[in-house]
Amino acid sequence: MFSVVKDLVRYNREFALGAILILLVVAMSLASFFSPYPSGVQYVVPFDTPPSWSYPFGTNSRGQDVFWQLTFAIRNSLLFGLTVAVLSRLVALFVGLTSGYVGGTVDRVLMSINDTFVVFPPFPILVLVYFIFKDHMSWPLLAVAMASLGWPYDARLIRSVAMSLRSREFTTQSLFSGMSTRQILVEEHLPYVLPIVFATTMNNINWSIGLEVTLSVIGFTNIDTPTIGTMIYWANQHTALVAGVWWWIAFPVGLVIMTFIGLYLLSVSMNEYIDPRSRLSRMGGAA
Amino acid sequence: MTPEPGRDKASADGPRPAAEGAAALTVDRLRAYYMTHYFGVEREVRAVDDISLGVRRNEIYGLAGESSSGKTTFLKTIAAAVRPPLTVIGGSVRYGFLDRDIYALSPAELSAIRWRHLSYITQGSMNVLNPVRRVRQSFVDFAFRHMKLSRRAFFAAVEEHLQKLHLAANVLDAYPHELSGGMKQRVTIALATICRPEFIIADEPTTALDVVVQKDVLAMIRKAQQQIGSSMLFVTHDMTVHANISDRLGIMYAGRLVEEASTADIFTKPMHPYTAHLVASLPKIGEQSRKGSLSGAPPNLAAPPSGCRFHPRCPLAMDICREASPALIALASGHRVACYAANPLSPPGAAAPAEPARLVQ
Amino acid sequence: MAGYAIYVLRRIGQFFLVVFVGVNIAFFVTHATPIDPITAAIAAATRFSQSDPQAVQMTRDALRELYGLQGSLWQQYVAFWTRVAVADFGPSLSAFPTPVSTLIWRALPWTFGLLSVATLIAWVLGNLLGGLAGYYRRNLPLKAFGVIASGLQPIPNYVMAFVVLVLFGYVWPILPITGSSQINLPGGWTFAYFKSVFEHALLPVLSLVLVGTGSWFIGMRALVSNIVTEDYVTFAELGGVDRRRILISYVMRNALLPQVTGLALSLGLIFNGAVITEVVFGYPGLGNLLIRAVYAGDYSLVIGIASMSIIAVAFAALVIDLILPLLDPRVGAA
Amino acid sequence: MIRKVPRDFGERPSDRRRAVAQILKTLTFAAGGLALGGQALAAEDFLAGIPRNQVLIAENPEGTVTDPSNFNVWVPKPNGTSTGLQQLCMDTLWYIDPDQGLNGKVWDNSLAADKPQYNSDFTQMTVKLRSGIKWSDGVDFTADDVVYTVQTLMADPGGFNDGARMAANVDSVTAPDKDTVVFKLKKPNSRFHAAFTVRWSATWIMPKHVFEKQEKPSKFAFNPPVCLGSYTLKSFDPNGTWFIWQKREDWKNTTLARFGEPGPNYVAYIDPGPPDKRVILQQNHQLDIVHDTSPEGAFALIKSSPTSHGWFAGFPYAHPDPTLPMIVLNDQLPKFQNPDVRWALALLIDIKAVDMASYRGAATISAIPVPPTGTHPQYYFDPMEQWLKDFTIDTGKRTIHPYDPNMAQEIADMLRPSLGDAIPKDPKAIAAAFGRGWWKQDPQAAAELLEKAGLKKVGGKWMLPDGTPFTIAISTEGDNRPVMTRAGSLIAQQWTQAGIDSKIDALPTAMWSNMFNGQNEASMSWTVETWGGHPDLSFFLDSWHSQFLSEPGKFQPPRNWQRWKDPELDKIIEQIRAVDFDDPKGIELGKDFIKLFVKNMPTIPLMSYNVFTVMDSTYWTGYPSAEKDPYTDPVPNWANTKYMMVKLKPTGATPAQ
Repeated sequence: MFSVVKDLVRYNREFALGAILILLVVAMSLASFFSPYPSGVQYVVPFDTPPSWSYPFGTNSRGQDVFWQLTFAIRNSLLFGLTVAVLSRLVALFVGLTSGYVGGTVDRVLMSINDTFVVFPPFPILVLVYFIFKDHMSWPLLAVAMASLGWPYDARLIRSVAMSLRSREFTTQSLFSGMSTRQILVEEHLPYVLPIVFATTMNNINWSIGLEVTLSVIGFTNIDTPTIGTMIYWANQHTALVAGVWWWIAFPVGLVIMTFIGLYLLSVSMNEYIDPRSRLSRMGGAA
Repeated sequence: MTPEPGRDKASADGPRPAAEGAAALTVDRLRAYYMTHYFGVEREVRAVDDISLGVRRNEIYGLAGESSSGKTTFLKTIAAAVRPPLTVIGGSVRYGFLDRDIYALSPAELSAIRWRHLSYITQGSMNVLNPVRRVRQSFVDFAFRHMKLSRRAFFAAVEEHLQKLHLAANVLDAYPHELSGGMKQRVTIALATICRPEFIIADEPTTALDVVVQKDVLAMIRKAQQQIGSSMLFVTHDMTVHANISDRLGIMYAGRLVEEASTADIFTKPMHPYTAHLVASLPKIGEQSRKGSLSGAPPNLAAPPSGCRFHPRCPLAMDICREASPALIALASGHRVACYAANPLSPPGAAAPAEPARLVQ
Repeated sequence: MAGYAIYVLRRIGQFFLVVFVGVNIAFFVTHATPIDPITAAIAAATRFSQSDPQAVQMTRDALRELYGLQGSLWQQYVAFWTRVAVADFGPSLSAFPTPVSTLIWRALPWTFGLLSVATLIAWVLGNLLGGLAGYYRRNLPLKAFGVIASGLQPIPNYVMAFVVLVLFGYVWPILPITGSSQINLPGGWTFAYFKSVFEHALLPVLSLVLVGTGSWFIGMRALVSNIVTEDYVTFAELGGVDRRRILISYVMRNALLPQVTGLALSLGLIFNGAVITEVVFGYPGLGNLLIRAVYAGDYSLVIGIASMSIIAVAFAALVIDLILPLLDPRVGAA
Repeated sequence: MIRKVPRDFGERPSDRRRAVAQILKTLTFAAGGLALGGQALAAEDFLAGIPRNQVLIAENPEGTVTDPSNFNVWVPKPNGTSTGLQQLCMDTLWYIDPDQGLNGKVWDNSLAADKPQYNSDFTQMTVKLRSGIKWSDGVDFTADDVVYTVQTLMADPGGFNDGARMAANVDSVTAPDKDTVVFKLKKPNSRFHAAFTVRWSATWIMPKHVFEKQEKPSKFAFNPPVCLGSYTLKSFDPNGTWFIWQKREDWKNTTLARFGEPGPNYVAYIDPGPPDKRVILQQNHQLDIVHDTSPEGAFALIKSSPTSHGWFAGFPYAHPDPTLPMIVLNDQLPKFQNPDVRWALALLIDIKAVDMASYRGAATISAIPVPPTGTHPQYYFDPMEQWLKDFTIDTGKRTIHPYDPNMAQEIADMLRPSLGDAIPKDPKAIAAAFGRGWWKQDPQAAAELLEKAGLKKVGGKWMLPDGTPFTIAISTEGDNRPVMTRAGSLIAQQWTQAGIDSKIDALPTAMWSNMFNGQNEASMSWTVETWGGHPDLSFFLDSWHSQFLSEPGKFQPPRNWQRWKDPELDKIIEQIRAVDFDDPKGIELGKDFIKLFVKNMPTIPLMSYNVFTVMDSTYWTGYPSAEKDPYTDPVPNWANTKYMMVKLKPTGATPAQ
């Protein structure tokens, strides 16, 4: 695995760039642990001072240091994205492997469920979820809601891989050697799909962070937890843009774009490394 | 002929083959390497290394050798079908129907001779047909512009041609996925011969087929070739197929031509130890066990062995084999071989002229 | 073509499954909401007047009857489906007594227009350029475009829309940043109106296209650079088949199939994008209506929009899947 | 070694050129489109077909109207009333100005010819109407319209906003002649006329001849509306983002004509989008009146655009509405029942920080339950000042004077360094702009009060007498009122820092109504709204009577939802009911109420509701302003703003091309 990473860094520009971006972002989020101010507390520094040595990213109209605010925000956003990704990966893996390996009726049933979820427009559904929980909307809740919508596309992909594995000798061998379906899936097939899962994780994190931003800026999340989304929300509340407090908008937006591009680059370079045709098989698998 | 740019010295002043008038194809010191820089590493794979040979009018010249010996690359090269990373380093490819080296042609000229004069039956013909186009459209795409016929006349000609090859006209309206493997192969053969080209290149056309189908596909190829009296370069690793179809045989090993003779001679008195092995390893009637295969693996063409490329696996290897690589020279009429064991006197390096076409057995 | 028939039937079955599940989610979720539309209405009604308890009680009863909220959840559920069958979601609670369907039909065309135009441009542009980029791999402008596309593609629509808004509405204010057409311009088949609609649609469409094109471009490029190595392409090139014909009928044509399926699959996501873009640009489509409905706690409207959008997206996906066999003879045959 | 470049496979120069051309063509598409859009935009008016300098463009804070084609103002709906409908088209009997009023007259007899005439026991109200007023369709306005209106509303309590109110009060309504209406009331009520007296809004008069044709008036869309006001509907956006009103040819037949001809030929109420878009629009002179925006936005706008100005020429610019934001505590909850606890909470607040957090210093603070606006300073603040200074509370350990009379002064001084001349120096001006005193932050006294109330501080956290931690959830209206949300979140922070864990719940508008169900703990909102111009407090105070108080946990209409109950309060209210609207005794009773309130601190008053209404004088002059001519409230969704129309004069400027 490490040698793989080494090669990637050495030979694949996308991966190197992506890795650098993500490292920066992660470092940023880790910095939050050294923040001089607890997260979310207001009016601890002067208002609206532009970026300077003492306040590298300036301060906002709520008397917060944008830099430290941002460290909390990006930490929560990443954490959120990761949670959604992991949860939805689990579902995707389960559905994908099972229906790919078991096939037959199970496959048909699982896939029709899968295809049902694929076409759901997530936004109205999430708005509905918010509609129930309203002020009790917390990010773990939102994460679960999103995870339950974020799996089908990749489940298909995993399925198509599992199907191809199914016909390989080692599957039949392990079958004859009396391994249970579960064992075969977990011990034999999982290793093969993991790289793909990894690549899709990146995309999924992107997807969920993006959606979180979207919901936050229209105030459909808990606006007290600092995330990239809620940061933009508050900036809008104070019309930071027209008030000339551009640094309150620019840095979060810049950072989040960095995150997106970083994750994206990682996922494509992984894909290339794993299998230049994965995109093809992914699409084909969906046909 | 003026040495054209991009021709390297060695072959430029090397001996030229004599009058080629009668030859259908003359290849002279052809070298084509794969130049890759994947993940920053420069690699140079010598898939075709200094090959010279000639194909006579109306003959089927078989090219044998285990997989990854460079056969397919050689075909791509003589068909001027090279795409990076494959690059032609030097040598010439001349066809009887052409007054110039094929690499001297403009793209327009090149596409003008394709199919009209030079057609191709590729390896794995299973998926050489566009899955979303009916067979009829493929015929149009490939042949229509050459036949200079009205659409109706064209299809009439196509159907007639199919009939000759015992193919029902309704295959024209089928999609590839609706045809069996054998059928598809037949269709591609029909497609390759419809323009009555002077030269046909066949690359493992029967490999993917089961024996029964193989037999009549081969028959069909023979038939087509005789009907239109074209020459053919026929490549397969399967010696039994060669025995059935080739007039003359060239044996390739690790990107080089190591022996060339009439099919009969190759099978009866092979001179090169590798050829000998290939022939010997054929199953014979009443034989219990298959002959033990060669020790060692075919060499890595990125870093080929010094001297004779076969020496690491050669039972007769001598010291000289490790230092110098033997040239391909004629030992008997129409029988060329590159091996010190077979001919201690063979000068290193220099290649002999391709067998003159006028020497007929 | 029995195979095709079966395929069609399966797809249609799929469609109804989607609609059924989706609409159920919409119904039960909204009925689980803590919002009491009656309380909301009374609060609105009594905000500026006095609050005699008996008066309030009068209003309460009257409203409960008006809104037709009596009966068990099951009864409401059955009633609901019978109405959905005829695309009638009852009266809007926030714009009482206007029917929800009226409000939806008013907003739908805008969303549909925005969505279809943006998607079409993004899809065609992305696939065209991506196809060329995959075929002419050494072409510099195409390479450059690839880099840009990869950079834009992962950016979420909100951020993109926001940036576009700031650039063209504030930094360089040359385009309308809100609304669907010029104020006081009567709608109709007049040039002025279309021109105005076009101008107002530019920024939303632009921000959707900027995000959308990328993924199609990248997908197509990957597909094409795989397909050019396919035997049938090499064979055609050996056959000296006309190059434009190869590019179009052999390479693009085959690469397009997964892209069409991809389109069907990503409609849901595209819809998301359109919704939030509408909100940013104050575009009078379903997205804005949905947000307002949530703010107003108008759950008959929320159900209506959620259901309608699910049905619409599912239907669009169905249509695409049904035309797919026309493009790919293999579909359904297998 | 030289390599052969294959010319047949891969690319061909010609192909590449073609491809490039193709790409460049496609790529220029977007840019071209933008450019074209750009020119087109510059070349056209903001409003199609209406000269910019003939139309007043104001923000409708309702945003996009859900059902724009419904002009029936009498039915409950979330929006669609301040689209110009209630400001320009509707009319009713009386108006009370939130500020000084035209020609300094706060009270205006609009459709009525005179003030309401009550009988001795306030069971009957007689109204004399003006004659010569016409509906916009030419029909005469008569007493029948008023009678019809009241009877229609009464008949359908659920269908109409004020139906229940009429049904509860009115026994019968009759029109002895075409200029007279007589209301017989079910029970004595000296404030019944309030129903027909505009403060932001009121019960509007229906056109009998239009509505009587409908068999279900509450379902009638009333499109196009038939108006009594000086304007009629010209056109509206089917998507609900704009409404344009046109001056009536026969504006002389409307009540407004008494003050002259309205200036603007057209008035447009539009949805300009979120606060920053409003600022952008006015910077481009495409929005004459911004209803409200964030303080930061308003400051930036006024700074950047010389033609933009607020109610105050200088800081705080904003208009103080006669509405009093406060921390509304739910006094029915055990933890808030003890006045000492409520006082402690008040003393933990640093009003300066709240002011900065919410309004960036642009608040007009108030220590008493009356907005520091309109005519109230002279009626209540000046007289009460001394009493407040002398007022003491017993913390259990000592008695303190909680009132700090210099608070506003200190705020002004605090702001002056950064804002300079924008901050007035004259104490009177400061009092007008920033208010007067407030309660000194005093954590020590607060702690003593909490201990007095039986709470204990354990590990830095306050525990209720029953041993459970003392926590507070402050509900705010979130997006709907960002400034309130900000204030709430800061107060939560201050209480938390003092050991009372507090958080804000930013509720969406839809959830807000759940606030009235009695489970809420505290909210950043208000239960005090006054006429502004008139000293009478009954507008909000009457509904504080315990007769309207619901059981704990039961729905309480959004009036007295601090749910404070006190026999003395009821006595005061009943006395007020018994005196006439204009009786000076009312003011004395008001003071008694204030004293009672301060002793109990049922809710914590903070400041007036300052609206950052910004007016652009590029095309129009004559806007009201605090210093020059405070003739009315400029906040455009107030129905009272109809009086602005007669003061506004065109500058004749034309859009710069």
